[in-house]
Amino acid sequence: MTWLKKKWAGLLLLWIFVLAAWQTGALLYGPEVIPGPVETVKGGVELFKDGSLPKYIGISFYRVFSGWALGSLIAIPLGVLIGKVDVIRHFAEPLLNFIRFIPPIAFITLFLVWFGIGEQSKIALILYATLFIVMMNTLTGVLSVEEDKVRAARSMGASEWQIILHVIIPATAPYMFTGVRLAMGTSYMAIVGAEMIASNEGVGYLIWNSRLFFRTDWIFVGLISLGLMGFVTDRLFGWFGRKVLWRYGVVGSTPVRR
Amino acid sequence: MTWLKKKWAGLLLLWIFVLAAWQTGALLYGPEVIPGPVETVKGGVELFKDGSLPKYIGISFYRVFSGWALGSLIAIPLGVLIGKVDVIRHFAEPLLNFIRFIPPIAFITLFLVWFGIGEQSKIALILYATLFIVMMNTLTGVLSVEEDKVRAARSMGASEWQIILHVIIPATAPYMFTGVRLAMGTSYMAIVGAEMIASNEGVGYLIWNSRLFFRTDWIFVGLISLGLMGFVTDRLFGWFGRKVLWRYGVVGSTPVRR
Amino acid sequence: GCGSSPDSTSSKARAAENGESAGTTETASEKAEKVKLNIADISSNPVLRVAANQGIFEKHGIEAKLVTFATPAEGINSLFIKQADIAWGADFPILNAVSKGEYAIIASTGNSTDLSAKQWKLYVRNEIERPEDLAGKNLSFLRGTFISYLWDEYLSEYGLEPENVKFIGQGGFDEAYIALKKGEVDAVWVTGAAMVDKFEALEGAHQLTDMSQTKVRIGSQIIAPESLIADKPDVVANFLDALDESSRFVKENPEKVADILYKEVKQPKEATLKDLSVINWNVEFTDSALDSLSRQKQYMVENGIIQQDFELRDKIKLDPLRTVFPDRVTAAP
Amino acid sequence: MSLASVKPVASKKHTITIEGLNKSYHDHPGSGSGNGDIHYIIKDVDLVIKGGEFFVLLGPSGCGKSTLLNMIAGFISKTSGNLRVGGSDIDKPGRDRAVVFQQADSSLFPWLTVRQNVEFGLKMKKVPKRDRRVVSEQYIDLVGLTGHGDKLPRELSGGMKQRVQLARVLANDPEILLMDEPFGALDAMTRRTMQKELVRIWRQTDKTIVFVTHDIQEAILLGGRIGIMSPGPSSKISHIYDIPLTYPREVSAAEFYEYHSRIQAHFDE
Amino acid sequence: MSLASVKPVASKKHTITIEGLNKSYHDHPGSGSGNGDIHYIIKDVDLVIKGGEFFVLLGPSGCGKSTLLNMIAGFISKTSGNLRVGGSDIDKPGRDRAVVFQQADSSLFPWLTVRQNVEFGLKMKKVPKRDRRVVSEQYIDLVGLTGHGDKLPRELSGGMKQRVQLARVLANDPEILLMDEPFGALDAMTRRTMQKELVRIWRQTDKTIVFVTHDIQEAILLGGRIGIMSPGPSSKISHIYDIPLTYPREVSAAEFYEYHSRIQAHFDE
Ligand SMILES: Nc1ncnc2c1ncn2[C@@H]1O[C@H](COP(=O)(O)OP(=O)(O)OP(=O)(O)O)[C@@H](O)[C@H]1O
Ligand SMILES: Nc1ncnc2c1ncn2[C@@H]1O[C@H](COP(=O)(O)OP(=O)(O)OP(=O)(O)O)[C@@H](O)[C@H]1O
Ligand SMILES: O=[N+]([O-])[O-]
Ligand SMILES: [Mg+2]
Ligand SMILES: [Mg+2]
Repeated sequence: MTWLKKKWAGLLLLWIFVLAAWQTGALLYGPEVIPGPVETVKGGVELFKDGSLPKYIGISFYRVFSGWALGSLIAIPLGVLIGKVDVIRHFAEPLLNFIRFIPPIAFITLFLVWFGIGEQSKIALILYATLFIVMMNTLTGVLSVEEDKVRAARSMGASEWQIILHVIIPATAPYMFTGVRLAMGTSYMAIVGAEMIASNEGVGYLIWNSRLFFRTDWIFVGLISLGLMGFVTDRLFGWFGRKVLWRYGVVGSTPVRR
Repeated sequence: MTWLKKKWAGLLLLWIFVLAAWQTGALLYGPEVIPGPVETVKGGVELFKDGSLPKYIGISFYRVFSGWALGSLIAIPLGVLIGKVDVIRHFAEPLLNFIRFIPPIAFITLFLVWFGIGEQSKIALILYATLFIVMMNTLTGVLSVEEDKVRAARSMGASEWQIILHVIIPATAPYMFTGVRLAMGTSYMAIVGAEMIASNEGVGYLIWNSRLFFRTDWIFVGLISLGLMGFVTDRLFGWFGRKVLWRYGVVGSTPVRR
Repeated sequence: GCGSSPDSTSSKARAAENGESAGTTETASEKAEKVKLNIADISSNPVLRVAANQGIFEKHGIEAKLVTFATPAEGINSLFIKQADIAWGADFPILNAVSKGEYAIIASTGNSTDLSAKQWKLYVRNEIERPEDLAGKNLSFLRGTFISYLWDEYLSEYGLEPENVKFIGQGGFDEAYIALKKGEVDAVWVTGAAMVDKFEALEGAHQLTDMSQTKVRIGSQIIAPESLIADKPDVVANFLDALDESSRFVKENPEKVADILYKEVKQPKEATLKDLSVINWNVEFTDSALDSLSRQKQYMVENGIIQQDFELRDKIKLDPLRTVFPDRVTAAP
Repeated sequence: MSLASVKPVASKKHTITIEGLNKSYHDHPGSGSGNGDIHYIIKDVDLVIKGGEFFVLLGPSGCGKSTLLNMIAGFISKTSGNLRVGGSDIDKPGRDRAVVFQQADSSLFPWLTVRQNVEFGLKMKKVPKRDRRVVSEQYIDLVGLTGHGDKLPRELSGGMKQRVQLARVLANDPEILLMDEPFGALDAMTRRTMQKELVRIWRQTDKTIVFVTHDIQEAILLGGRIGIMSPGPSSKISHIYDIPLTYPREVSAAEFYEYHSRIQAHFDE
Repeated sequence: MSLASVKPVASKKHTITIEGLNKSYHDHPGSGSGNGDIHYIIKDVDLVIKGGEFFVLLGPSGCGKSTLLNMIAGFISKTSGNLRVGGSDIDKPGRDRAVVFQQADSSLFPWLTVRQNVEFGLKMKKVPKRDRRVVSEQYIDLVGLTGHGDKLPRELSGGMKQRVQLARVLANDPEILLMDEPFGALDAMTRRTMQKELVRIWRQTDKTIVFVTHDIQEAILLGGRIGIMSPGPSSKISHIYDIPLTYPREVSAAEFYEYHSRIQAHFDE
């Protein structure tokens, strides 16, 4: 059984297994319900040839990336602030623990009002999906900076501002990284909701709109695209963390709590 | 400023601040876009009086609870299995890391096919939203059980099965708990998607359907209900963990990564 | 046409007139097991909900379960996944469905009238005073609906090319409302009392016209799987009969219907009452229905929305309708 | 302390016999340095540990003490050579060889009370509850934890936790105790107390002890014989000292100082 | 080791003066036991630590050693009494009082190299890069880490990390070193080496050291004077021993043993 433990053999078997299960499902339910691998590939090729799939992937990626990057940029300083200032934390914590149960999709109307039907409202929805995860991870990170580090810096003459800059932020980096990486997953999850509104392109649009014409093969193409986009960017980001942030204690493995 | 640090004062200020911000928004955008606190309370009372709000909350809670409980019950043994058996882990990990980026909402059609238009498809959607979080947390927990514990049990004569039952599972309990608790948050987030289709009742239905009639006050009632339901059940569950599972090392505080 | 219906003949009397086939259906429904039907609906349509709520389906031997979708189009899609046995909707999604599978139109709900066309209103930003002003503007359409077809016809009437405007696809009227309010779209077709009220109150926008001023008449049709029509024509006929009874109840008891809709789907009463004043569900199949279907099919084929052309007459099965309302089938496809 | 100060020689069956034992790892082919070379941790170790003796393995950090102990425990497999306990080859952990780990926190079961921890092995053997209780009481008393049976490990100090580990393995009545720097994480005062306790318990029960440490003073305080491991890689037992001092031993005794100097010199050279 | 074995008396200005110092906490009103009662950790401590001396605070675990040291460091506030360094009251941390923590892992900055850690205080003072470099080289050499400047803390052993802590605080040229069981987490051999190094560094630089430990042997090896803290609550300095032995000291010396017995007896009674 040692060959089973070899990674490539496992992966190969996995894919054979997945494809077989998929084909079986397709045969069982009929192609309009579950399109088989072949139909899906055909649908994908069709969308690829007329250029819409690459365009959709590009535009969804742009939205996910913008919302996620902006959300993280806002959430990190906020998280540090909430973590450092007790008064603000007493304000913010119950509010955060209330809002975090409200799904991004519920804000569609509100965001339309605020940000219009253009890119901004979609990016804002992704931003919202990102914000709390990054903020709460950063907050936890700030709260778990060892008191010894802060004391050491202080008795070496660091000002409060220097402590934030040179101790709190670098020490919190792994938490920020985890938060930002988890938020990336959530952003991909939110793209369908974001592109449900006022949108004529994007992978989420493809998934949602194909339902109207019952092009289940396109739905599958969309789903697989989302999964792949998420998988690839997550790996890239993990690799980036490992390479660039390793000295801050960032490890590149999969974050658990998506 | 010491009185600011008192919790109740902070909370009071917080609520005054939140209500003021809300009212300002309502005045700024007009009630059809942002209903003010008063309109919202009126809308809530209206829905409460005719019994639909309690009914909706009850039915959404039932769906969230069933999907979440079932999902956890399935995910925990699966997580243990994947964590314990290397061969299966090699199969499952890449697949999990692919699927976790696909949002529950994308499976609406598929689940309708498989589970029909009744409760089952809605519960299945919540179940899906729960499954991966609990599974991946359990998996991580199993992988981080100290080797010493397993070795100790083994040299005291425990069989592999006894090790799973008496060492792995109790040692993984805090991870399972965290996963299950985080999944509860995601379940509330998924309820809008679950009640978007083939549904006449529930808080998610209220939020989604009120858009059709432009009853933004009802949308707000729905949002606040979701937030409160999440907040309360999360606190209750945290309390349960602290009381019942403390000896397994479960702490009741808010899990970070929702 | 609108004048031909509804007549006051009760369905029972009519069934008796029509001889033994309807008669046996009647007795069968009283003795035998009720037939279960899942019916796709949307929350704002009163006819099916009233039929279920008032026991009209039950009376006709049908144990109906209403499955609520956001749009008729989604309801029609649920036929494909065998979650509904009967669905209804506008020509556009209906044609899309019959082009793809073993489904057929069993009746029209008789909406292709001037009165019903009047309910589709075009709201535009104030700077647009004449249809010609739409050139170069942003026009809203709801995805998966006939509105793109409506725009096509409307624009060509005024000599505007589709290339000269920009179409913005949207997911719902609330979205269109906000977009119009903010000036991000310049023109929106809208229907439904609740929505029309909102648009009417919108500053900076006004109603330019309504659909009755155009050549477009949309029909609304009822669709069922061909297997159901072939295997249980009597059930289908009973269903149509029940629908007719319900549509008459709806017209006669607006207050009661508004209560039912508020109670069951939370549609505000005022909105229901306004809608009811113009509602026009007539179970029939007329030339105008056939006409609107053929024209829209042509549009859909030309625009690649329907990928495989088909013979429309093969997809219209009116035998069950003829058994209950022979005089209401005035078109012969 | 009323027992005789020299242990009687125990029966043959507990003897641990090690002949030409090797343990090697392949260097990671991916890592910068090696390219699949074989790397010997332990090479050609010969050693006989007699039943009932208190044997100390002394050596610098990283020399392979834990590796050798883990092979005796059956946790890791040998690369080549012979390793027998009481005549039978060792290839997996067994109830005859109990292990006391350095980190009580990672080896005790924190969700079980002291008593439940001590009864763990018996429960795995499906001994009835009442009988388990009798045994656990006995060993909780033996290690000096009387009255603490219902506490959880987290409520105990570091020294008390190591007592729980001891009671837990003794309750299974193993023939051999394998201890890997069990007092390494304790503060100086607690460590001194625990060393005394261990000697007392060893003399009261009839066990073979293999005790790993890198503290010369601890080695001389405890060991009947001290095996010195040479620094790795390819380390072996370079010398064995007999320590015929009577128990309990005192750091301040002149002979003690003499042994200390000799062994210290061994390392300094 | 070529320096004179007795330190010259240092100037007055570094003196730490403690008079009637108290530290108390309110018991948690919510918790089962107390209901808002005041709980004294330290009560009426009087102590003068002269500039340049090596003062050891010795006491059992939990008696309040860290509490006292943290008050001198300015990390926690006193409840009442006087606490002055060189004449000025202490109310917050200052560059004149450097702290070496027990856990190097929690106090070093793991994202900075050894050199960057050592230069931290200078960087905060905005000393130019080139000047920082000169100072850090000097202290890295002093603590015996020459050549390790570009490593990260995680690449070092426990003993080396404590050397980094020492170099880091010395680079700021403080007048006082406050050390809270700095060698408590090290293994016995490394600890011995570090003790020797600390004495060497103390004699080479001109610092006052307040060193907390609960190890009698360590106290006698290091301290010019040893202040014994009574067990808490309401603990105080119950006795001060003068240890006029010359440095470097040897555990095996007869006088050493004598002091050990005396202090041990103090605790045993
Ligand atoms: N799985 C492994 N693969 C490769 N090398 C290993 C492995 N386990 C241990 N080693 C190496 O074997 C050597 C001996 O390790 P071991 O833990 O036995 O030393 P030790 O004497 O117990 O040290 P310490 O006193 O620090 O506990 C070390 O150099 C270690 O890096
Ligand atoms: N913030 C606090 N609130 C209440 N009690 C405290 C607080 N900090 C410390 N104590 C108590 O003060 C006492 C002394 O603690 P301290 O850490 O000073 O002891 P120590 O002598 O340093 O012990 P050790 O040798 O274990 O480090 C302990 O009983 C501790 O529980
Ligand atoms: O039925 N339509 O929504 O067009
Ligand atoms: Mg070891
Ligand atoms: Mg302390």
